[in-house]
Amino acid sequence: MRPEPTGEQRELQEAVRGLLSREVDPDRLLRWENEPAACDPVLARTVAELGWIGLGLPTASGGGGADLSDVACLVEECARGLLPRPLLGAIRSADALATLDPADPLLPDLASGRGRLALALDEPGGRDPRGWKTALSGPRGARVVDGEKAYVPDAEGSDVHLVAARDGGSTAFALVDRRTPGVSVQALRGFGGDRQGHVGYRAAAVLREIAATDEALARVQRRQAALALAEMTGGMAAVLEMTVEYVKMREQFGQKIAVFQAVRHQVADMGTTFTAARHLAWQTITRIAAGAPRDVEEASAIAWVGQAFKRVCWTAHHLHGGAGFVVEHRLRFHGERAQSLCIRWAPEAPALREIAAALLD
Amino acid sequence: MRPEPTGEQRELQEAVRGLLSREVDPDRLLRWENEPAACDPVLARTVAELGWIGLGLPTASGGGGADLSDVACLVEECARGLLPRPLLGAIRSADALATLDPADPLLPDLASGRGRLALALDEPGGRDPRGWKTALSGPRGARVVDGEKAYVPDAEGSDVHLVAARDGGSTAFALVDRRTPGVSVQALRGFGGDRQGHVGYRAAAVLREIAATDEALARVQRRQAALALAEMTGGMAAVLEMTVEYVKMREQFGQKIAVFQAVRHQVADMGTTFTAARHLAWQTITRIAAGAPRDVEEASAIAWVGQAFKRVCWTAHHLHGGAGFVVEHRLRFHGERAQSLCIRWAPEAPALREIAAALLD
Amino acid sequence: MDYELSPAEAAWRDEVRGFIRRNVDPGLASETRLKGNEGRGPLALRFHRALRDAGWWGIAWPKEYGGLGKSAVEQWIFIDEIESAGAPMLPLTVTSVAPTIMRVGDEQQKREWLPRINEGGIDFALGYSEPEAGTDMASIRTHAVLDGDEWVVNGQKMWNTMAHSATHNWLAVRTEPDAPRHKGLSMMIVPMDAPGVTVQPIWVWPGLRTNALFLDNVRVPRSNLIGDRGAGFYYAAMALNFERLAIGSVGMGRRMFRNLVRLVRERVVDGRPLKDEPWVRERIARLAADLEAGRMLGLETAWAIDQGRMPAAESSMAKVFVSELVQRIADAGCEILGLDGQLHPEEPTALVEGRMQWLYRLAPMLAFGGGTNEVQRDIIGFLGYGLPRK
Amino acid sequence: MDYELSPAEAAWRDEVRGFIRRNVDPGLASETRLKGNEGRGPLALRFHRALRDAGWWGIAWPKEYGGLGKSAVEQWIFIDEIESAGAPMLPLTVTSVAPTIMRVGDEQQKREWLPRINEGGIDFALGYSEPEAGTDMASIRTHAVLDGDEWVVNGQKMWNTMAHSATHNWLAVRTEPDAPRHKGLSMMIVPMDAPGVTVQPIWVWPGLRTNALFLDNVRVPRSNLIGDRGAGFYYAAMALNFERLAIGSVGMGRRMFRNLVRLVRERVVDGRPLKDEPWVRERIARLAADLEAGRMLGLETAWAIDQGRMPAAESSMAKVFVSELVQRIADAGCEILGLDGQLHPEEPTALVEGRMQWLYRLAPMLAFGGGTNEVQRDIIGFLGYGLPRK
Repeated sequence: MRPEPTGEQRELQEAVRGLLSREVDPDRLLRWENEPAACDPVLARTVAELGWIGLGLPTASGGGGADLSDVACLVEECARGLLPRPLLGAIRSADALATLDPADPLLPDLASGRGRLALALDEPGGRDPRGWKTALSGPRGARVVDGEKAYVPDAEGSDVHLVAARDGGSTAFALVDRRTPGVSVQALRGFGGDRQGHVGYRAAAVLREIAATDEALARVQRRQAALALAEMTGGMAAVLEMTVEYVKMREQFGQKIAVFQAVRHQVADMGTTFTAARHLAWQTITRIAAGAPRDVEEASAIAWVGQAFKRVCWTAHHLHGGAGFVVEHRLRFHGERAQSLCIRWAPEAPALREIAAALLD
Repeated sequence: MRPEPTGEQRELQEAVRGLLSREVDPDRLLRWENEPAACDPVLARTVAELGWIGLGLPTASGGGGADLSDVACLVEECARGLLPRPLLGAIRSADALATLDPADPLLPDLASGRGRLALALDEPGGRDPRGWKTALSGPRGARVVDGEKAYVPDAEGSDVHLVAARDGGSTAFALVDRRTPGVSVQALRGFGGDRQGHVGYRAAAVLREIAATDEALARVQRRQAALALAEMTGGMAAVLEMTVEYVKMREQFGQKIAVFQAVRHQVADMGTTFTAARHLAWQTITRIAAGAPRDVEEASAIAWVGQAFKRVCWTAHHLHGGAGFVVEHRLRFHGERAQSLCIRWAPEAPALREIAAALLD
Repeated sequence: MDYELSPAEAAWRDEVRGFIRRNVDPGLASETRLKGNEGRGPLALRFHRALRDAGWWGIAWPKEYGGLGKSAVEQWIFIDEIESAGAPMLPLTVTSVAPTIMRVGDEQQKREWLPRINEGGIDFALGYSEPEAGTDMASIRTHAVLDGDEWVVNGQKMWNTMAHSATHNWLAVRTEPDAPRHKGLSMMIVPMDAPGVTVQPIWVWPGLRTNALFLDNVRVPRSNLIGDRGAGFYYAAMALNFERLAIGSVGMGRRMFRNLVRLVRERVVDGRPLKDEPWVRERIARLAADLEAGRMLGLETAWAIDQGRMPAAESSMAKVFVSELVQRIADAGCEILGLDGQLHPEEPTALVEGRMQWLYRLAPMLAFGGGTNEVQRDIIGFLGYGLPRK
Repeated sequence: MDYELSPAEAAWRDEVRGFIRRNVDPGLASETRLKGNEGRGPLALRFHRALRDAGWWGIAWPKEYGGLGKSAVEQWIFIDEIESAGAPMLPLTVTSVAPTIMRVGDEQQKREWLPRINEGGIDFALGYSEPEAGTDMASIRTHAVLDGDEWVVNGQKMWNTMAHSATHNWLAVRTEPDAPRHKGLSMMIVPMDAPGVTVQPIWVWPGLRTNALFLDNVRVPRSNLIGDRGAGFYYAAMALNFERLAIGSVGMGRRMFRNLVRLVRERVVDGRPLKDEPWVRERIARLAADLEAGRMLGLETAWAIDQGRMPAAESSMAKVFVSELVQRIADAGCEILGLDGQLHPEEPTALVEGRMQWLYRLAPMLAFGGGTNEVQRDIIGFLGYGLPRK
């Protein structure tokens, strides 16, 4: 075992950290939050040019050919440095498409940043694939998709949607041009202006469809969850670091607040939580990367890490007090991402149900 | 509102406190724990003579005619002073009988301490009355009871058992002489030597039977729970008090440990927990005493107070360290009672289920 | 032992509820929600006027100052009902500053300020915090120097929340530079329109506005120093104690929880009623029990005041417990509503009007604001249980 | 990033499991259970002999001292498997005292003690605590004065757990009365059969025996002072760090949890399988996830040692987390088993051999013992995150 990044991974992370510390700051985040694209086009281009979006895509498709662990290292560091969410979403959705079809012709465009893909899974009725109603129909060569997808990240800012749909009795993914007739996006803002959309597909022409088994869908979702775990550990690392710095610097009652035992112990618990969460997360990421079957440890990581991130943020907010509460502070961006990542990719209840079933049934 | 004992109740509690501080100490408790009766006969006689056991019984039956709130004040103080459990059980079971039949001829014996009653409810199959199998049969005047009761407190030390049983389609209570043929007691020790028993009744002659509706059974159980709440607040008060004293006295690292903020905050949380628990408990006790119907607040008290008592004990043990961990220390008696009271009279899960049903269904 | 409201208290509660039925409509609740319960929108001002017309402005003020002379329990009932209904709170001017002036002001100051407060003509922003003085108020640097019959004030305040709509600032300033830190402060009333006062907005996480306040050679009459020179630290603590009583109420938590429960009863997710999820049921039940515990702590605090005690430990208990409970409510709400609960409050389709994610963002402030929970726990230890400081 | 055991580590784990299969039977598990994992019953002694025969006594000792030279991760695997099987632990003599002697003893001391420890001829009780010196070891009053070539020791020790079966005491004593508190202690080996040594039993809550130790003019050879005079505080801290590695293992928690899970799968209460209760399922699932988190903290600590680091913060994290987790396991076990779970361990019908209520009684000790969790959290803050002391 070696619960640490390799030298190469560390170099990658340092490069990311360098760029983001120059290009991302709270004022810009706040500005982007109020722009339609929720992100700076120049930064988007830079990130694509550096190969971040394509890192895990096959080399034949213009990608870096790296495995999921490397992509997770990238994502962890991007999350730490508060890369705008649409760009993190671009890395995510590219991974989803490559998982379904490593030779899809859209991949080079995604890698280069010329195209952006949105991943449309959940529906207004819920998150259980068995209940999804979006469906493919029509003869070969003239296939269309009908249905409604909810809370699709970057629905409006993307060029193509990767839509999970029923195809008769089985599952398929449809690539749909966001601008094709029949696609209507109702833009929605989530936490902190996070861009999402409800998307209606009315006989929307399908660019291409990818037949997928239920296992393929599950594989896509597991990898998405793995990347969410990496986002969470990255966020936690940043939040812990800024809190340690703050309590060492902030004075009250004539001393650094770090000197108060109650403050010190809260930092200690943040540290313990982060340390355990990081290893739980990375054990699962590396196992998924290695193609291991889903296990209780994976469900444990899902159940634990999201809650850990929220707890760490909550303590950080408490220790920062008013200073961390202004909209310009980095901390609140992490606090929003903690809850929204948790809700979307690491809800606790289903993970606990899975653990219980594995142990008791 | 007046969330405090009346002057009379306060006097009663002071009298109890005085006696118990003289008659009960950890060494005696430890000795009694290893005696068959788990209690001192002299103390048992004194307690009966002082009218404690009969306090809530009708005056016509030699009791004090006090209401449930007064009995709960007595029980609270008895628990605070660690009155041996069989004697607390005697107060409890007398209340159960008087609730079922305020004119039962056994009551004067219970009040005077000449007789002791055990309350036999639960069965090996579980705690839900609908599943109890113990049943009455036989012709009038020659009724017998058959069945098995589990974890009956004081089963062996008592003279008479008050046995919940099915009588055809309805519920009844049978008074059974513990020494009558067909009654077999397998003595069991619980936490800290607490005396219980599995009791088999094989065609055991019934002294007397008391027809009881399901509502009457529920009333008995609600009053038992109310008395358990009083035991718990009494225990919590003692534990909080001894912990405050200890942290003010114990020195480590050259100062009173109370000076450490982490210690102070644990005491503060004990105090908050105790304060909320005490009021929750007493709101419910007084409402039950007033004959109010069961409500969400009552279920909340059940769900909250037991957990509070355990939490307070856990913190107290932590702050006492080794000093509170020896078998001779009062603290560990409270720690045992916390968990066993909680298990028997204030299990959290059913109370939470009840709250959820009231709010959501 | 008795936990039921007395007939008089119950009648008062019913009276309050009747007033709320007559004076709170969805428009007001919505305005209050959008202003985060801190604004002074037109409907809020109308509601405040109705309170004054009913003679309910100074509920707990003694009758001699034009108040209703109600008990602390009755004031608690009022605040609880108002919060629970989502109506605008009584301003801190009325519940915190005025009671302090009544206790520490001289006769002339009482005559000058209390009637105007009572008529609604005065609204204070509270000027305690500074960049370097949050919970640690003794570190205040804003200072005032006497020049003839006027104080000349210089300095900066933070989290001066109502500054942009207030008429005056209730300002803690250093007037005795040579005294020990705690003994050098005084409380001073500064009109917002005095030359040299500038307000700069600060936006915080839940979307609320607060302000930085700059004071540059601001001149105020000598008589605007309330009570004794050098006693400001204690006056501010007194005002904060009055304030904490309101913070400790679980009314807002009850309202948020009630909305959540209503939604859980109705919603179907993945073809299954949300209320049939065991984990949802357990979370809801736990919160209900916790809310009842929090209610008890608040009510006891009020009751203790009516017994003539200064319930510093009790009010700290209520503050700590309720602030941390609100965080649990918010988190449970976010988890239970899932993707439906993470929409921004301004999205028309946001469930419970986006209140759960809003509450998630608001909750930290309840714990670190108004004296951090660490300081509250210290107070409980020191004052509630006599733990030694050294 | 890699979290899988290396082939060598996996092979070692399998070897350990094989050894356990061959050498742990229900009789041994039962004896260990009744002695609370601290006793030295005949079967435990036989098991220890088997370990020695296999050359597995000093697993992590360097080969030059007769050890196996295994890595810290491999030792952690061993401890985890042993605990998980309910077999007797390696004595602290081997895992804590001996490694300290190896690092700080002089050559003669190593030659004198290590081979005898390796042969099983020496078993230490650990003499750190005193009535007035629990976690605060610098307050130790037991003292030794040099008289010719002998130390004369006087004083009293508390929680001297193995004293009634040990051959020697590993004693912290004050030898430099004029030095600052931390610099005045030395570590000394005292034979239990030396005149003037008395042992008095102390029974603690979970039914375990520990002891008070009285030293009345006990004379020991000068060479029994291990390493340097005045360095005892640091040596004891070193020994405690070695000890904490073992405490931080989640093996015992895993075993208790496994037994609980087995029972939950089987039991029917009120006509309904216990495993179908949603709250039981949630509690079990939470504990499983927590155990995995605890396992990670322990494993990382061992790994850090193998990287040549002194993982003080990491081992404190594991200690705090696991000790508090065991309390949650115990409480969940008591609640889930209900009346069935509250029987005394000696009752033949007690479920899971009464282990849940026993664990409930044991758990507090894990949190306050071995350096209270407060001190562990201080260590995490100071050493893990560089927080200032002043």
